[in-house]
Amino acid sequence: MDFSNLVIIAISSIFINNFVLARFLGICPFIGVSKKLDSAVGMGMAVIFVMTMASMVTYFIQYYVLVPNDLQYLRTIAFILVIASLVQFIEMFMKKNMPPLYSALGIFLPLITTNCAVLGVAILNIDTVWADGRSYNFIESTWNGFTAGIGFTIALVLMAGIREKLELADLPESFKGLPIAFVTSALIAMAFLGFSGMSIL
Amino acid sequence: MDLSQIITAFLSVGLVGAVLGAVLAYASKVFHVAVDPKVEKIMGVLPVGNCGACGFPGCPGYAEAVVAGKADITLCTPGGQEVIDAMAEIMGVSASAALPVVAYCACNGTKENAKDRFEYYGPHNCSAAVFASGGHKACDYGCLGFGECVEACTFGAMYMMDNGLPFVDDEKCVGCAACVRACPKGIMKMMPKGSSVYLACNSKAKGKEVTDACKVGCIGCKICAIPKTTPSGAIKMEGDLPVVNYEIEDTLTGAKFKCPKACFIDKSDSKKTAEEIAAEKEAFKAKEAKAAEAAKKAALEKAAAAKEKGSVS
Amino acid sequence: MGNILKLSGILFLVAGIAAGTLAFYNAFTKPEIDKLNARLEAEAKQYVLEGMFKPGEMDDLYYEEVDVEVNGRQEKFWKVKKSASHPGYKAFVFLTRQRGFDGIIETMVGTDKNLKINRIKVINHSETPGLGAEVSTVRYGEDEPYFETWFKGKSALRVVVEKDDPSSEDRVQSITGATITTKAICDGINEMALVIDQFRKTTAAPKKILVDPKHVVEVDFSKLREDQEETESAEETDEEEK
Amino acid sequence: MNMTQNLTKGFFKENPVLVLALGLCPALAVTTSITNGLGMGMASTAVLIGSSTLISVIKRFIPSNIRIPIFIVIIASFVTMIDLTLQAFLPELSKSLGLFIPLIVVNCMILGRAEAYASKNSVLKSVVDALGMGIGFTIALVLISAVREFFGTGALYGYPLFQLMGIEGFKGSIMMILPPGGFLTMGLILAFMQWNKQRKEKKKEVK
Repeated sequence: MDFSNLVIIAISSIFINNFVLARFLGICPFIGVSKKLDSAVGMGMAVIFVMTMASMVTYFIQYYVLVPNDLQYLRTIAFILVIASLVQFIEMFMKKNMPPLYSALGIFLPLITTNCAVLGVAILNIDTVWADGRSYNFIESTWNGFTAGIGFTIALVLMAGIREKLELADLPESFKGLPIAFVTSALIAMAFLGFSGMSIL
Repeated sequence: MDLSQIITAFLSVGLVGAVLGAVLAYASKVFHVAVDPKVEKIMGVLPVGNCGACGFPGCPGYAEAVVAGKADITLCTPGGQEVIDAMAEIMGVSASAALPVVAYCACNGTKENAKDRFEYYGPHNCSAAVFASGGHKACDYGCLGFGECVEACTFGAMYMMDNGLPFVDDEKCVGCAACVRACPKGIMKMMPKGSSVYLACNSKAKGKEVTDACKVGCIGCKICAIPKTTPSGAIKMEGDLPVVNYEIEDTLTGAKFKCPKACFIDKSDSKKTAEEIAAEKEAFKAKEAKAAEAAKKAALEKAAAAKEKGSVS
Repeated sequence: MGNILKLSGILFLVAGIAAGTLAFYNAFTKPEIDKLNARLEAEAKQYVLEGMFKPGEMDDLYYEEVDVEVNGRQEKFWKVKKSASHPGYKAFVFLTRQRGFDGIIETMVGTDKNLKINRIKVINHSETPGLGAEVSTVRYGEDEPYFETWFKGKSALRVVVEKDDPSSEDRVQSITGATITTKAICDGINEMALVIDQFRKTTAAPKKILVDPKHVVEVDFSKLREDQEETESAEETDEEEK
Repeated sequence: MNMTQNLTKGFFKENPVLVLALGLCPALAVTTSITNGLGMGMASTAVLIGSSTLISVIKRFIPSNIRIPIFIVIIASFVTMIDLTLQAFLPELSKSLGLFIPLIVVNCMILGRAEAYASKNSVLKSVVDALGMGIGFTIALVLISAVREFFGTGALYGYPLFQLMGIEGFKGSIMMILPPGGFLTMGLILAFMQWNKQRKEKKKEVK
């Protein structure tokens, strides 16, 4: 296990290939749940949690169910099934056993099933390869899920902070609401584009 | 065509599905928690795509918010009119059961009453003004008068008065509390529709500060909260500000007339003439004096009785 | 209990039927995909060799496959002859796989016997549209991607990004904003060219070839020893022919 | 509501991307050229029609408490079929859409329509609705990609308009092809839609 690989994954998925701002994954919640800072933080935490769990579970599905049976083409259907069930299970488990955590994060969980960032990270874990042609191993997959979730949260929280202030700005009528949110994301994305020059891979 | 391949695919993904189904079904029993049936009903009519278009985290979040009265029923864009109608039906049955309430403004800081600490030239809305070190009013708790609450009202029950305060039309107010959520200072509050007297100050500041900023601010003298003024106990002090519990029925006449800063406002006053109000005040004073005399008498008698008792023993 | 069985039974059936249908569908498309990939590879090989053989010879070319292990990966290259029976080979074709900015870039490269690049073709990549993806963008009115033409006539062994070595004769410009992509393609070509070069020159192949301190290429030639001598002689005959 | 209205409501009035703000990820990610936008739109339309039809046919046999997993499985199957078909017959498009083909599964437009419409209406109605929504989605994608391609590369559908007219120099700004361009285009188009809507409302008020 090479520690530097983990650092590379972290920097890559948080900054260089930020899920929202560079890969366009998870735009719906990014626009939908970024109206208030506290819901943005809650959503972000829930996404980190689910992405980490989903990376772990789909790793097993891929390498212990699909690959041995030569069924890689079924991964979309298998992954989405697993992710949907996982989210529902976590939700029920939290509701019963951890009510405080549930009231903080639980309501965000169902929204995550249709968050393409989660399915996206599961597929990218399989598709991404190192320079020597090796795919991510279990630890790297899990770590990638975790850091991609952090990248998502950073983008979401940045956006929510700006949008809370934007509510009060004197905008042209036609830009109020969604349009200005997109224009703002364009500016944030432009800033994140600066990271793409980093050559660490 | 290789049949064995199809069978492998059928079995492996089928088994994954079966295991997940079993786990979920089992979990739903083990981790069962009772939910408000109304939330479940709304979940039933919502298109559970969990798209987040309503601004809430997923359909369950929205359903809960609707049931809790924190959200409009019109926010589900993918569902369209059908869903709105269905939700209106579910919510309509339940909404009428609640006690009718109306909004009121817990501040009497009109342009004459309350001082400004600086001139504000920013965007004309309350939330923006709050960012300029809490607003231009000298009182940190006072109404800024840009009418964000009025904008939030979708029923036309509010308008801004010339004195810089919002007015709530009790007849039109449906008690949706949209204005309560809109006010960045937390001045808008809800009270029962029938009640007439309310506390029109929200200042938690010390007496000196309040007098410097506003002519009609609560100085925290506690007169309204003592049992002698309000025997029902509907007013309690919380720090330097009294809190009125509107659920306890009380006319609050004591507080209204005894408050040295006249922080309690009677809605019915606006319909009376000045003479009537003065007469009412006189009547209260007379009653008060009578009661005081009676109390004095009683105290004297008591003292006398005690003395007598003492001499005997 | 009954409820649990019912639910999992339904999900079993639904997921199973869906998977079975897909397997059925896959049985039709899989051969198509394989055929297509084989065709694309064959086309790419012909494309990168264009101009090196007479047009009439193109269809009869014989590709002799050589498998090597490079840095732990299984790679292969082809020695190209005019026909299966022809004694000498005239060109090399190889496929490089290198990690670009985002994912693996596969480039087909055709060189002459001295590893001078004839043509390259980027056949697979997932680079950013507008930046790295320019490697396979064909400008309007042109026949081939402008990026690929930059490599014509450069030495596969020494081809380098202009920024790294501005004085080199074998430099190529980097695509604006996509230096990482350009560099990855150059590195990939260098690496395979080095392997082929060793294969070409030495009979007793070294275990390791040092390109630069960060870039170690390990080649396992042990299986090829016998093969080697044949090619040496074949090369000579080819020279004589000329 | 008659059939024609049912079909055309998805084009503009209830356009899934531009009005309802659904399916934003593919709408921003793959719209770097008209070819891609069109391909993605058609692929999604095919999945939408397929899943809507199937769901409305079997709606009576689906137990309501596990309907979501079943819908997802059905949608995922259609997506996989489209994926395999594209790989076999349109490899170029398949490569440039890449990751976003499997991600059609989580396009909330598709699950949303399945839930809100197909599971409650007749087969014919569902197909018409799916077709309308799909076409609306495609229109939106083509519109966004046209703007981005034109300002990003100076070309439309691969044809450099200015160069063809003999005007040299306008090569576009690469920024429009990159992620920020996607957000910006979307924001400006939405602003235009909002402006148009407000203008119409004002006209109505005057009348």
